[in-house]
Amino acid sequence: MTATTDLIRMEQIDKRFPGVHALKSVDFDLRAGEVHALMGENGAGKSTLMKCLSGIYQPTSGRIVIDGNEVQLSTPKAAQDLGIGIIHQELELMRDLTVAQNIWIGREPRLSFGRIDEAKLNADAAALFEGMNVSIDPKAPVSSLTIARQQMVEIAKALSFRSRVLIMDEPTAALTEAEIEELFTIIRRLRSEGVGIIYISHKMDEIRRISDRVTVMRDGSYVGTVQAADTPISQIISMMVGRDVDDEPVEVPDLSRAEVALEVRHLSRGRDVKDVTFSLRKGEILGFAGLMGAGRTELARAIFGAEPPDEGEIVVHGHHMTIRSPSDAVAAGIGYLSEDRKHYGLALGLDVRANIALASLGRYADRIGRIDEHRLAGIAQDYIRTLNIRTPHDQQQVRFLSGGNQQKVVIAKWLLRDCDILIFDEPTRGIDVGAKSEIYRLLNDLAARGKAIIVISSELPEVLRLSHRIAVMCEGRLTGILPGGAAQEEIMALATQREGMTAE
Amino acid sequence: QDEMYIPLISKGFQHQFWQAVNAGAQQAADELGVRVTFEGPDNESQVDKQMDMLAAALANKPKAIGFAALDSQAAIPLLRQAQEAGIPIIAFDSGVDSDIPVTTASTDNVAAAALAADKMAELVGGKGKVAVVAHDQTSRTGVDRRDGFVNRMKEAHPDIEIVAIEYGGGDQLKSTEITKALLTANPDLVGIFGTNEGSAIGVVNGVREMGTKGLTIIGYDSGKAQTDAIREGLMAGAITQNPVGIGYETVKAAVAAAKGESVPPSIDTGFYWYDATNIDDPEIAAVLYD
Amino acid sequence: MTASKTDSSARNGRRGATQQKLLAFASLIVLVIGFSVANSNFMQVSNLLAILQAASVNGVLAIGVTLIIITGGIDLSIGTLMTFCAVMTGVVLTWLGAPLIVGVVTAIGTGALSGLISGSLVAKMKIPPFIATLGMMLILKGLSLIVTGTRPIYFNDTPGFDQISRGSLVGWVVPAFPVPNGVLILFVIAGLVSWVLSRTVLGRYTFALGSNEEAVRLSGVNADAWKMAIYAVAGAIVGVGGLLIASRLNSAQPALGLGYELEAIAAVVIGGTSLSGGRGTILGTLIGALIMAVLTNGLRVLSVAPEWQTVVTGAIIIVAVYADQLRRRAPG
Amino acid sequence: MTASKTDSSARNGRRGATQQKLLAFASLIVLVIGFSVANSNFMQVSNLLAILQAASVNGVLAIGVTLIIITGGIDLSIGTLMTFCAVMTGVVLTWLGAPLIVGVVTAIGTGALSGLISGSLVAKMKIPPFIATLGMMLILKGLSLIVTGTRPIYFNDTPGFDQISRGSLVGWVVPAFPVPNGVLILFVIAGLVSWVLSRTVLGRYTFALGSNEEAVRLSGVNADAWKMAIYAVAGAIVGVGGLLIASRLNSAQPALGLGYELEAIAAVVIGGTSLSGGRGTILGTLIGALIMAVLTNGLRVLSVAPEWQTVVTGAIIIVAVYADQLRRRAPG
Ligand SMILES: Nc1ncnc2c1ncn2[C@@H]1O[C@H](COP(=O)(O)OP(=O)(O)OP(=O)(O)O)[C@@H](O)[C@H]1O
Ligand SMILES: Nc1ncnc2c1ncn2[C@@H]1O[C@H](COP(=O)(O)OP(=O)(O)OP(=O)(O)O)[C@@H](O)[C@H]1O
Ligand SMILES: [Mg+2]
Ligand SMILES: [Mg+2]
Repeated sequence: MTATTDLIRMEQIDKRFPGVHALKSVDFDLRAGEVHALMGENGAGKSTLMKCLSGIYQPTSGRIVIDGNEVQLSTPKAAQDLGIGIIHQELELMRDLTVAQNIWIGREPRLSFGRIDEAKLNADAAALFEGMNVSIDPKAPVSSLTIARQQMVEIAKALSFRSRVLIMDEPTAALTEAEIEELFTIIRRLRSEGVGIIYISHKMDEIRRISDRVTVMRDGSYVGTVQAADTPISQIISMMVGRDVDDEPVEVPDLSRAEVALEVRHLSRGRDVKDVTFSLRKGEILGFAGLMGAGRTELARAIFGAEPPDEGEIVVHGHHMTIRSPSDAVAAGIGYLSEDRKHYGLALGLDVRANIALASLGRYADRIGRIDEHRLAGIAQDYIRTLNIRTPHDQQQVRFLSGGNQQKVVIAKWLLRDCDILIFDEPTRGIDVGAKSEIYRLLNDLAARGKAIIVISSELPEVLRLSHRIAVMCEGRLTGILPGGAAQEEIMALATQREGMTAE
Repeated sequence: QDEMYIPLISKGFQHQFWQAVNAGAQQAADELGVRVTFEGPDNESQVDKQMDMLAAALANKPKAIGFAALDSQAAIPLLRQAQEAGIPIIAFDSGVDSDIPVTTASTDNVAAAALAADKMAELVGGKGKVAVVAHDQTSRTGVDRRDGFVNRMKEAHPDIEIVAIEYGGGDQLKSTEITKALLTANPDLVGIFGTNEGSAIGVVNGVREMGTKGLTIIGYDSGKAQTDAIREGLMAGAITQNPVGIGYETVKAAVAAAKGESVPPSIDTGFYWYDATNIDDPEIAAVLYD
Repeated sequence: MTASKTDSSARNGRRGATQQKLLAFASLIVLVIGFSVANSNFMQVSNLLAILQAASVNGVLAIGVTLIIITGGIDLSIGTLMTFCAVMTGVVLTWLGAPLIVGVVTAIGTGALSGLISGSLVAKMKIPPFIATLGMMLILKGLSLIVTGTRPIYFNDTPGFDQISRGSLVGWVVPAFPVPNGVLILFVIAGLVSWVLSRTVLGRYTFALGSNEEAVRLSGVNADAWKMAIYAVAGAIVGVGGLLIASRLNSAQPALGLGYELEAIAAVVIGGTSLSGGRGTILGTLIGALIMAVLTNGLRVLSVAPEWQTVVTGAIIIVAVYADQLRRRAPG
Repeated sequence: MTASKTDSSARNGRRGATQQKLLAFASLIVLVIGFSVANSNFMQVSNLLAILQAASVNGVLAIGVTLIIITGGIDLSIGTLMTFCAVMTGVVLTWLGAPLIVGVVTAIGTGALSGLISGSLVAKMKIPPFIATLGMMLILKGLSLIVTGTRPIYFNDTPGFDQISRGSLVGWVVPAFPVPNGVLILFVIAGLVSWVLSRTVLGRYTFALGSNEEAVRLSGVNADAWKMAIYAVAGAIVGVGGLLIASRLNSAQPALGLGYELEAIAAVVIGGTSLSGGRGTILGTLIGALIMAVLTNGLRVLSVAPEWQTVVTGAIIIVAVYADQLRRRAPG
């Protein structure tokens, strides 16, 4: 370990977008053989800084020094050639290509006449996955993988570059404990090999477990760099948000008398959801835990009519409902916040206001369909304030918001729609600590107001923190429902229980 | 299979002119007790489409084929195939540069357009600027009518200057806009020749919308809009061919050839000048359609 | 601090949008000035009116297809649909002798119905818009010929029909500038559709569908129904185009229409609407249609050889859209 | 656990693809049988050869544009480019008296060059493919007329030129089935391009660009250069189409070509290639082109009235693509 030499130094980096001063003379440095965590609230500028380092954006001003030489990183290729690899926050995969084809894009092993050595390509990818200890078929089309597996493909791709510098922008946002553990093993190995790793995450516990130093940013400015080992998490958080974040534990209300809002009976869909039965009361938060690919998302989509179920009944407030499409579901008072905001949650080209209003437009229009923009503007600004969405104004296109702030816009959309039954699939994916506790408070408030809520989350602490009851799924089956205060071990046991016992 | 089958492969089918040819052909078919089909490509540039049509027609083993070649050279191999199969070919509308067709029923477009030039010169007093709104830059009929008009002007009426030749594809609206632009660019224009029905109607429309007075418009072919314009006095007159006669004579010759009877080597179906003075004469009325 | 940011960049955003429109307008002005200098006849009132008149049919079609393009679709059937609407108007007015207003309703209704069919092919049967409307293009083309027996239908027996496009209400008020009604109708429709796009639920969903259809569906919106409605509205607008052309030619010409769709789409794209959906303005389309009309007229007034007119038109379309690209990239 | 699931779904995908091709082939067979039953003349060897011959030009154009459509683009210039390539061949062979092989090289080279230009408009200047190639369509149309002086160029002085398309190497070997060389060339090109798409780097980037261009760029690939290369290859294939049509007509007809692009694109989509890019096969395109040719020929052999031919063609295009949609949704 040559801990003293700086691999990379970024000095006084400034980046302006139209209407946004995203980076204000930020300093950052990275040493060989360290994991340097980059922290900050949503929209603080972390991804932007990393995009400057990987040749995607050019800083408005400032210097980037690599191995003591100032460099111009004008294209992604230029950065790659200098040994800088990046795992993007938003997945950037070619969905119609196979896993192996994605990983080696641009670096295909060639035979004569420009032919690709497909056998070697697949073998290399398989070897890569072996090293990562995950089983993904290199020949599977990427479009057939869940987000979590796609994320693993992204990681494999970044590793395949054998870079000296590896940037990981929220690599674990879509992963569950088991995969995170594998990833950390890989990171530790790379660190010991002298690779410099920049690690971005909103999961505070990970910072403790993996990082050596922590740099904190706020509102596009550099706040400070500290040693991870001897800095309490609370101090890092207050550096990030400029205040303390308190996090009170869940108190389970007595709901035994509450009306049943939603009953799902013997619901099945394809191979992913098998004979699921459960009920949900008004005012209740039901958490769904499970491993990656357990079928929680598929279950939610089936209830919501996005992928109509093959069999089973859905009863809402005692009435049988035929739900064949999301509009049926919303009409029945069911809302669903998707885990994949980019593909299923947002109209990226529209502005913040329009996205927030998307599910509730009818309510703000008169008989001839004229929209009351004035009222909508007021409402949008309310949500921007309550959810603390970082946007220059409510008419900014959503595509220009940071990942976490985009997520908040989707949440605002469903809050405004005000459904009786709300299904949140990974609601805090990519959301910073401060906002996370805001959202927890919000969900509690909603429940207190009598909403029935399902929260699907791959973060066990989150499920434990929020749920009044916890449903666990494995391979499309509901393997059990536990009370709120259940132990982690109990949940893990159910999550890996292949032979399903009947739930409840 | 008793009924004799004769396909006519034409240059088009959507225009009034071709529909009139078709009408003449059907009339002969009824009289002679044969079955006639009529088709052609969408526009007169689609040489290869016409060949595909000819090939499909040959598949049905007809007794004779009527053919209006878009490009006679390109069609020769298929025509030869027909000849080898003993199927007589009757050329119509315009000839085929080959000795394969047993006869040709056509209008001499060059001579007809030359007549239009003479009439134009006469009506404008032998001098001034005139323009041509043609229907096609490359098709046989387009080229013949344009060149027939232009060359006759050059030879016989040197004081008349042809200032512009534009092409509207026979589209009434495009020809209207072209006419308006021509009038803008050449305020001293004294006459315009429209080389087919769509072009001629377009010219009338454009002149009407611009409110220009005293312009001599000469058209080609007939159709209600043109005959109306002539009666109103907006159009000085037009050349008409005898499309019904072309269709009729083609089928008649085809039947004769199929039966092994002799046919004349060429059938001139003629063309006529008509204007307000003779539009109702029986022999003119017989060749007009609307 | 964030508040101040909001203000300045909001102003910025708005300035950007205005700039773009001004610059598209600038291309138009450059063309007009260029042609005026090259030939003094170009700048006559009568020629300017001729240009406006020439833009009217294409402009109306372009406005219709703008809606569909903003949803991320395309409509190749507008040219032949325009003709079919004209034909159906001819049928009710001339053959059935119905009063004028019935003819107008027929044109618009036929357009809306056909749009609804295209819309359901796209939305319900999930046929890509390109193919669904290519099929409709052929079907409508054939139907026009079948209904009319390939003969034009003349409106001689419907007095006043040609006034729909050729008459001039404006000229009645301002005799010096007798803008034909066809042009007036173009501007009225442009205003109306602009309002619908920016102010109504239909307009909002038009943009939203083009931006991310799946997200709209998963928001519980009946995306299919809205898409069908949008295609129907576009069809109705094309129906107005059918009225305009029928009125101008005082006849329904059944063989017309093929190729008009590409001209209309070109106008839309020159006007800055993105073919990938989610973005577009009616003002832009209007300017695009005017650019096309000025270009065509100007080249003819300059007596450029027809084959060169084609080349120059192609080149200018590319240049105009390139300029638009540069403009858009400039602030980013 | 997850591995087994993954496997099964990958298997599913593969089975799906084969099924799809078989089913598209089924549509073709249904048409052929239908027409044979309706009219026994349809099934003659000479008519089948005529159908193949009719499919050859459209098929070659469709193969070219398939590449571009897989990248997520579109090419409207292929029809007029085909003509321009034919014209340039005419210029070198007839006017300059060059040997046959030079003519062949000229056609392909002209196509590649034009493709390269379209490609750079799209890749470098970021002009949407629809507009870039619409502009090129007009430019090439004009250029063909300008170069030829609007008159066809005949190849009478180049003996053997017409054999490129009309001769029959196959008939030399199997006299009973004299497949014209044009058809042979179509199949050779189909095989070659199929191989390029599935086995080579160019093919890989074709799919990758259509799937997620930004991802390709972020992977450090020179996406622009590859895109230009793909357009150039597509142009070269269109150049072969130009050779075929010129040879078939023994002349270069300068006004031909407009409208051929839509037919080619229809064949591509009927063949199951997605207009949104990332997915497609040459075999599918080949079958699509054959479906179109069988349809056109069959309706003519049945002596269906031309206006009805149009309607039926439009309807069948829609139905064929709808069947494809159903098929695709079935397993998902
Ligand atoms: N292309 C762009 N145009 C305009 N503004 C942008 C653009 N990209 C980022 N921004 C703005 O820059 C700021 C920083 O964004 P960035 O994505 O770097 O945040 P982040 O720290 O990664 O947040 P998160 O934790 O939510 O991912 C945000 O306010 C965002 O809205
Ligand atoms: N888009 C898709 N295409 C094909 N298969 C899918 C798709 N999405 C999910 N699946 C399959 O459905 C199964 C269930 O996945 P689902 O996304 O419901 O799991 P989950 O419990 O929500 O896990 P995750 O944390 O990965 O979201 C997975 O095994 C996966 O193979
Ligand atoms: Mg980020
Ligand atoms: Mg999930």
